[in-house]
Amino acid sequence: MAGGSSEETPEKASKDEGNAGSSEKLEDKVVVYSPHGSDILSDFEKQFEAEYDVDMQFLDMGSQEILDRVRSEKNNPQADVWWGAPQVNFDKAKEEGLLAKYKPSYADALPDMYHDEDWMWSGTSITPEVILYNTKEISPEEAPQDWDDLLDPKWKDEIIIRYPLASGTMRTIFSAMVYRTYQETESPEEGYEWLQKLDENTKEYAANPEIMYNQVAKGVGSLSVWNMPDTVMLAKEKGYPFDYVIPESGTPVLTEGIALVKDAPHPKAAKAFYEFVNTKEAAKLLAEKYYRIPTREDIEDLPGWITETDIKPMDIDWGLFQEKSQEWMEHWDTKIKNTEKDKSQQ
Amino acid sequence: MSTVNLSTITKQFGDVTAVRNLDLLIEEGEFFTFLGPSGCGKTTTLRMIAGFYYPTRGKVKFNDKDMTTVPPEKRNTGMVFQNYALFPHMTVFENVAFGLKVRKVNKTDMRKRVEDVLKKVRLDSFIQRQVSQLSGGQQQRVALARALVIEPDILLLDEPLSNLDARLRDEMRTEILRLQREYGITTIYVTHDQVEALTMSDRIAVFKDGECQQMGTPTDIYNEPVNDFVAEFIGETNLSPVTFKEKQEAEFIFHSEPLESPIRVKDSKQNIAAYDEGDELLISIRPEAIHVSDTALTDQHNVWTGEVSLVQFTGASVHTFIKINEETTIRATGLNQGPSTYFEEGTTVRVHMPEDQIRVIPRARE
Amino acid sequence: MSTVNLSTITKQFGDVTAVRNLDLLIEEGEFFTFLGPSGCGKTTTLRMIAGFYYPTRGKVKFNDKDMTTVPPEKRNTGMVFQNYALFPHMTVFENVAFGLKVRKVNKTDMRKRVEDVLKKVRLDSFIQRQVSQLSGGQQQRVALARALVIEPDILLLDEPLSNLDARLRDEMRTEILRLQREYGITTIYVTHDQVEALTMSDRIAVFKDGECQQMGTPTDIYNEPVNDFVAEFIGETNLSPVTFKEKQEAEFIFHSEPLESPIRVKDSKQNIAAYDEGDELLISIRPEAIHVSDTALTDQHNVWTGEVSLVQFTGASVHTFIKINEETTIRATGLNQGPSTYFEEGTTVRVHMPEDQIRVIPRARE
Amino acid sequence: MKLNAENRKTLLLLIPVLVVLIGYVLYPSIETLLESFRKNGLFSLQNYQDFFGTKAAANLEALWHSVYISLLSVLLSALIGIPLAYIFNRYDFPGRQFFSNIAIMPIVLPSLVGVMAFMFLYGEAGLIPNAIKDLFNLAEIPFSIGGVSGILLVHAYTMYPYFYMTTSSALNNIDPSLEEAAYNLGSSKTSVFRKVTFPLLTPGLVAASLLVFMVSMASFSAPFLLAGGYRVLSLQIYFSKVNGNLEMAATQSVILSAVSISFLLFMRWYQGRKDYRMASKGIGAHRSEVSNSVLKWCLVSLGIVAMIILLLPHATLLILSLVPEGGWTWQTYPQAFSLENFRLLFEDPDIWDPVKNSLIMSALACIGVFIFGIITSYALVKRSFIGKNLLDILVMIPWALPATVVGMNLILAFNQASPFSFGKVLVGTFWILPLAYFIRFIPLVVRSTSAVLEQMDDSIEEAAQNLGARWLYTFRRVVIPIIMPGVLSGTLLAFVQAVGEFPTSVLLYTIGNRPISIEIMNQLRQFNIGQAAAYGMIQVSLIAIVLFVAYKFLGVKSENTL
Ligand SMILES: Nc1ncnc2c1ncn2[C@@H]1O[C@H](COP(=O)(O)OP(=O)(O)OP(=O)(O)O)[C@@H](O)[C@H]1O
Ligand SMILES: Nc1ncnc2c1ncn2[C@@H]1O[C@H](COP(=O)(O)OP(=O)(O)OP(=O)(O)O)[C@@H](O)[C@H]1O
Ligand SMILES: [Mg+2]
Ligand SMILES: [Mg+2]
Repeated sequence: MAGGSSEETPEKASKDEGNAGSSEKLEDKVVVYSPHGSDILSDFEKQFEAEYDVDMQFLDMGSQEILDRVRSEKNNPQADVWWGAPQVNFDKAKEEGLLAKYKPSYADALPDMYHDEDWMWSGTSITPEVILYNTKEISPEEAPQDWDDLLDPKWKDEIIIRYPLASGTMRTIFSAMVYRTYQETESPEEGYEWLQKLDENTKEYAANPEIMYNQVAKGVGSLSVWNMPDTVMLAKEKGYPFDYVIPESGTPVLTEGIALVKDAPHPKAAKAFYEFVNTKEAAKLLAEKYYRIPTREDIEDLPGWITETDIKPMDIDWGLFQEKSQEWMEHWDTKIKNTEKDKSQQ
Repeated sequence: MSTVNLSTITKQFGDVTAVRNLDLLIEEGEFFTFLGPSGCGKTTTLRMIAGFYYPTRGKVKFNDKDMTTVPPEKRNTGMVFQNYALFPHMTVFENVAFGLKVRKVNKTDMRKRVEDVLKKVRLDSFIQRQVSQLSGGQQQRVALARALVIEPDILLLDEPLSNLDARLRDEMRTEILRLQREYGITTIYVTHDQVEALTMSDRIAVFKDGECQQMGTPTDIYNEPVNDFVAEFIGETNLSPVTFKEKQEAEFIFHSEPLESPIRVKDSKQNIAAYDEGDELLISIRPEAIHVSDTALTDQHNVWTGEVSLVQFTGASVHTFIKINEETTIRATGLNQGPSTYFEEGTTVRVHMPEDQIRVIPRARE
Repeated sequence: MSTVNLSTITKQFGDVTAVRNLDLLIEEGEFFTFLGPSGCGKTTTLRMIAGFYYPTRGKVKFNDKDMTTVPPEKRNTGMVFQNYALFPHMTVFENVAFGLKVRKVNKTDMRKRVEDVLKKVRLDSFIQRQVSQLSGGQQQRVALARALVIEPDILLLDEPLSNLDARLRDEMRTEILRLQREYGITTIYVTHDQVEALTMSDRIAVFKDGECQQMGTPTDIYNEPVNDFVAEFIGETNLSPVTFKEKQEAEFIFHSEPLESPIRVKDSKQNIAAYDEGDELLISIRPEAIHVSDTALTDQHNVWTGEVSLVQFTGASVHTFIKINEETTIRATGLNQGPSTYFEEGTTVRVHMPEDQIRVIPRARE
Repeated sequence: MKLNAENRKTLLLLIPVLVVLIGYVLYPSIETLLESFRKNGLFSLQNYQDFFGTKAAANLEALWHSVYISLLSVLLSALIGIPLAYIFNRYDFPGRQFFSNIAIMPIVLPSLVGVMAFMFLYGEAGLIPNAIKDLFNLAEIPFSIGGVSGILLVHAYTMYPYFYMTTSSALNNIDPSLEEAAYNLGSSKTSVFRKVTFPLLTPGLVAASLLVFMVSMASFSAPFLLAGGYRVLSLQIYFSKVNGNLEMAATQSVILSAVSISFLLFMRWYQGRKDYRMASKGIGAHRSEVSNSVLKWCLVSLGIVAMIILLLPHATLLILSLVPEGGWTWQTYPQAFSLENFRLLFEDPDIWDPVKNSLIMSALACIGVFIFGIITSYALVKRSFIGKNLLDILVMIPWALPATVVGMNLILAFNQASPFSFGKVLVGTFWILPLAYFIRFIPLVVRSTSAVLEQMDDSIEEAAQNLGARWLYTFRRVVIPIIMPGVLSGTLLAFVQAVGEFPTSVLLYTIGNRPISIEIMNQLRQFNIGQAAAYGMIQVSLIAIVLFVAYKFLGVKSENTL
C-alpha cells in the first residue's frame, strides 16, 4: 500500500485553518512520534513536505513506548509532536508535565469528549471496542450480540483474548466491564465476577494482536474482543475472515489524539503538523484509506461502515476510570487470571 | 595373556609413512621392546596395537583374533602414554582408580589396590593431590600406576620411565618385571635407555624409519647386529669400512683402508654377519672389547699404535679415545678404577682388537 | 654470560616445601647440573631462576643484580620446559622463530638461524610441520631448538633429552656443549641421566627433598660423595654399615656387622668422608672397583668368599651379584668381553675390595 | 611492599577493565538498585516487604516459575547443544562444515518473528501438527505447543547455540590423548564421555549454563508470546512497569539479578573445585580416528534430521515472506506464493538504512566487546587478585538484568552529561546504541573466552615470556590464537544477537540509527506479517553471510590451534 497514495492527495489544505500560518518562518524540521505505522506516516510525510518546507521525520513505535520515551527524554526532548495514543496515555503524560498546551484552529468542530479540557491534547479519531468473530466458524446470527453473551458456556474455549495488561484496547474493555457496575455499586466485585466468568470461557491469552488474529482466523478460537477499525481493516485489506458486533448495551469508545511535546525543539513546525493531520481532507483520507473514525463532526461523505453503524458510547468518567483501572487490572492479574489453565495448554 | 600379531602393517599420515610393512609376532607373556631413533614409528605402532590408529594396510591380531577394527576399549590393553595423558580434573587417586571403576571393582578393593600400586611407584603420600601439583616424574609415575593397576592382558609402555632418576627407574623396572612375570602380561616397551632395553627384554625389535631392522634377544642384538645401524644404535661401537681379502683357516682377512692394514676376523657366525654380494662391509668392535695398553703388545694380530686424544669419565667406566691416524679415532672403554688408572691425554698406546671380538657387517640400506 | 646467585631460597606451595634454604653460586659460563630424585625441587628451582615463581623467601641475583621480582621476559634466559610447552598453533618454524621475532631479527637472518638450529637438532626436514604432527622426541627437539636459537645469557634445560635415543642424545649433548662453550652461556641442566651429568657438567648439585646435599665437580661427587644418599644416587654402589674400630698406620679398621669381619680402609681424604660424632657410618664401594675372581686370592685384605647369584648383561658391562651371606649381596661390574667371560650363576668366587677404593661415609640425615 | 612484576601487570590489566565496568555497568545499575529502595521518594524497604509480603503470592510464584523454567532451559539446551557439538567436532563426514555452520542458525532468527514462526509451525493451527493430522487422517491434531512447553521449546531452540558454541571450542582444546587414555582403560564410549570429556568441558559448560540460565531468567518474548498468562519474573517486571509501578519493577529486577548472581557464584564454586588445564607433556594431538561406520552414519543422519528441524522455523519465515497479503489467514496451508512482499519492501528507498545501521552498530559493539572481553577474561582466569568474584559479578550484571532494565539504566545514566560519556548527553545520539550493545554482550564474550582460557596450560605462556616476549606480545601472538575459537564464538554470537537486538534498541534508538529489529516490529504492528518476514529473511541472510565470511577468514586460523 505504500506506493499508491499520490492519486488520492487531498486538495491543498486551506490556509486559513493554520493559525501557525506560513507567514512566520517555520523551523526546518519536525520530529513526530507516532504508532500509526509507516504507511500512514510516509503518506503524510510526503504531503506535509510538499506543502511546507519542513523536513518531517517520524519514529514509528507503540504508544506505550512513546510515553516511556518522552518521559526518558524529558531533560533533552527529541520529539515535537506525539501523534496517536489513547487518551489515557495522554492524560498520564499530562499529569507528568510532558505535554504542551495547544488549541487548534478546528477546536470548534470537536465535541468536548474528544479533547482535553486544558487542550493538552486533542482527539483525531475514535475507536469503539467490539466483539470480533470468525465468519468461517460463526454466522452473524449465532454471534454474541452483547458483552454478557460472551459468558455463555457455549463459548467455552472459543475466546482468544489479547493479554490485557500490555494492551490499551484490552485494558479499556476489561476496565469498562468493571466500571459498568462500579458506577452504581462503588464496588468492583460484580465486575470481577464477570471477568472471572470470561476467564473461564477463555481459551488462550495471546501475547500480541497478530497472534490473536492468527488464532481466531485459523479457528483455534472463534471469538475475541477488539477495536472496530482494526477489525474492519483486517477484513477488508488483509483478507481475514472477520466480522464484528457492536455490543447493544454500549461500548467504551477510545479517543486517539495528538499532542505537542513540552519544550519541543521545533515548536512552530510542530503546530503546523498538528494542524495538518486533522484537516478535513486528512481526516477523510484517514477514514477512507486507513479505517480511522474521525472525531471532527464536520466531515462529510464518510465510508459506509462508519455512517451505517450505530455506535452507542458508554458513558465513562475517564479520570476515575484511569485511577481505578490500575488496581482492577492488578486484581485481575493476580486473582482472576487462571494461570493453571494457561499452563495446561500442553 | 595374549599374543600380539602384526602382519604387514603400514601406517601413513598424508604422505608421511610412519610405519612400513611391519611383521611382528609377540608371544604370550613376552617382554618385548621397541628400540629406534626418535621418529621411527614406535609410538605409532603402539597406538595401532592399542587401537587409536587404524593401519593403512595390514592386520592386528591378538591370539589369532582379528582386532584391526576393534575399538580401543575392547582390547584390554594398558597403556602408558608418552605424554602421560593424565586426567587433569582428577586427583592422583581418581586417576589411578579410573580403570578399576570401569571394571566395577568394589570400593574397598579399589582403595586397596590403588594404595598398593601407588606405594609401589612411591607416591602413596600424594594420593589426594591434583595432578597439576606434581612434578614431572611424579606425573609419569601416576601414568604408570594407572596402567599397571588394571593388570591388563597387554601392557603398552611408551617410554614410561624417561623422567625418572636412575634409582627410581631401577625400582620401577623391577616392579614392572615382577608384575609382568606374575600375571604373564604380554608387555611391549618403548625406551631410549639401552641398558633398560637390554636388561629387561625377552626380545627387542630395532626400528629405523618405520621399518624393523632386526629382531632378537638382547645378547643377539648386542653381540650379533645385522648391520651397522643396529650395531651403532645399540651400545657404543667402532665402525670402519673394510673390504674382503681372503680366507685363511679359521680366519677371514679383510683390508681396512683407513687403518691401512689387514684385519683378521675369526670365522664364525658371531663374527661374520650375513651379507649380500655387493654390500659395503664394515667392521664393528665394541669399545669395551678393545684392549688398550701403554706397554708393547707383541705376537698379536690386529694391533695398532695411537695417541690418547681424550679421556672421558662417565662414572662406572672411562672412555679413552685413541687417534690412530687422521681419519681414524678409536674409542675404548675401561672400568673406572680410580683416577690413577686413567691414561693421560697425549700418551702413546697400543690398541688391540681381539679377532674374536670383531664383527663384520654390511651397511644398512637406506 | 651471567653468574647466577641464589641466596637462601625457599619455595612453598601451601604447606608443601619444594625448595628449602638453597644457596647457590653458578659462575659465568659454567655448565651446572641439578641432580636429584623425582620431586626434589629441581624444576621449581629452575622456574625461580627463570622468573615463573617468586621465592617465598630469599633472593635471586644475576651478576649481583637482584632479579627476584624482575619479570621473566626481562631475564634473557632460554628454557626448555620439562613438558616442552610448545605453541600448539604454530609450525615448527614458527615455534623456533618466536624468540627471534621478539628480538626483531630480520627475516633472512631469522630464516637462516632457524634452519641452522633445526639442522643441528636433525629436524630440518620438518620445518613446516605442525607440532602436533611430530613424535615425542621430535617435539622435545623443537623445544630445545627454540631455547638454543636465541643464544640466551642463561640456558635452563629441564631434562631436555629425556625422550631421545642414546645416539641422538649424544649428538645433542655435543651441540649444547659446543654452543655453551662458544658463547660462554651459563647453563643449568636438569637430567636423570648420570652419564650425561657426569660427562657434561663443570659442577653438579645433588638435591634431596628440596635441599642441596652436595655440590662439586663430577669426579668429586662420584669419587667422594659426602653421604650415602649421594653415593647411592650417583652411580651404582655397594653400601654396608660399619663401626669404627681402630686406626693402624695408614689404615683405619672398621668392623662390618653384616660381613662379620673387619674392613680395612686407606686413611686419606678420598677414602674417609667428613662425619660427626654420632653419625652412623657406612662403607661405599663402586661395583666396578670390586675384583671378582674364581681363583683363590691370597695375601690380601678385604677378601670374602661368596656365590654368584645373578649375572646381568647390560651391553658394555656385565653385573655380577655375589651373595656373601643371607644379608649381604655384593654387586660387581665387569666389562662385557664376550659371553665366555661371564660367570655362571652358582659359582663360588672370591671378592676383593681394594682398601683404597672403599669410602667411609655417614648416613644422610632425614 | 614493593609490587612485583606480576602484581603490576595485574593492576595494569585491571584498571581499564574496572573503568569500563564501573562506568558503564555499575554506575547505570546503581540507579535501579536505589530505585528499589525508594517509595514515594523516600528511602524504605517497603518494596521488598511488598515483594515478599502482600504481593508474595504472585511474585514468589513468578520467581519460582522463572527459576524452574531457567533450569529446564539450561538442561534442554545442553541436551541439544552438547551432542550436536560433539557430533560435528568429532566425526568427519560429508558436509560437516556446512552442517556445523547451520547449527548456529537458530540464533539468527529475529526474536519476535521467530517466535511467531514457531507458532505457525507448531501451534494448534500450525503446519506440522495439521500436516500430520491430514497425512494420517487423524481426528485431532496430535500435538501443539503453547504454555510452558512452548516457552521451553523456544528457549531450547534459541539458546542451545550457547552450548553448541562453547562446547565446540572447548572440545577442540581437549587433548585427545586424554580420551584415548580412558578408552585404553576400558571405558565405553558413553562412560568416556561422562567421566572424561564431559568433565573436561566443564569450563565451557559452566559458561553456557550461566548464559542460558540468565537469558532464560530475563527472557521476555517467549513467555510473553507463548504463554501470556504464565507468571514469570521478567514479565512481572514488565507489567509492573506498564502499570507505572517503577519502584516495584526495580525491586523485581534486583531480585532477579540476585538469583542469577547466586547461580553464577554456585557455578564458579563448582568449577573452582577442579583443575581443567591441559598439562600433558608435549602435544598429544593425534586426532583419533573413527572406525564404526554404522555408528558414524547413524550420528550423521541424526545430525541431518536435527538440521532440518533447526531450519524449519527459518523455512516458515521464508514461506511467510513469500505469501502475499491475505494468502494465509484462516487457511491451514498457504494458498499462494509471490515475491510481492519483497517487492513492496524494496520499493522503499530507505530499506537499506536500518540494515546498514544494524551492521555498523553491531560491528562497532563487537570490536569493543572483542577487545574488552579478551582482556577481562584473561584477568579473571589467569590473574589472582582480591575481589575476583566481585568483578565476575559486575561482568555478568548486564546479562543478569532483563534487557529492558539495562536499557532503562542507560537512559537514566546517560540522559545527562557524565564523565563516562565524556561530558555529553548520550541519549538521543547515535552512540548510545553501540554502547548499549557493547554493554549487553560483554558477558557473552567474557564467558566464552574464559571457558577456553581455563583449559590453557600456563606453561605455554611462560615459554613465550621466557623467550623474551613482553606480555602484550605474548598475549597477541600466543594467548589469543590459542583461545581464538572461544573468543570468536562469543563475538559471533554477540554480533548475531546485536543485529537482531530489540528490547534495549526500542528504548534507545533514534531516527538516525534505527536498527532492523525496530523495522520488523513496525511492520508487525501494521499487521504486515509478510513484509516483516521478508525483512526477517533479509536479516537472516545478512547474518548468515557475515558468519560465513567470519568463519572463512578467522575460523581457518582457529582450526589450527588444535
Ligand atoms: N603447584 C604445586 N603445588 C603443590 N606442590 C607442588 C606444586 N608444584 C610442585 N609441587 C611439589 O613440589 C615438589 C618439587 O617439585 P619439582 O617439580 O620441583 O620436582 P622435580 O625435582 O622437578 O621433580 P621431577 O624430576 O620429577 O621433575 C614435588 O614434590 C611436587 O609434588
Ligand atoms: N599426525 C601425524 N601427521 C604426520 N606425521 C606424523 C603424525 N604423527 C606422527 N608423525 C610422524 O610419524 C613418524 C613416527 O612417529 P612416532 O610418534 O611413531 O615416532 P616415535 O618412534 O614414537 O618417536 P619418539 O621416540 O620421538 O617418540 C614421525 O616422523 C612423525 O613425525
Ligand atoms: Mg614416541
Ligand atoms: Mg621436574
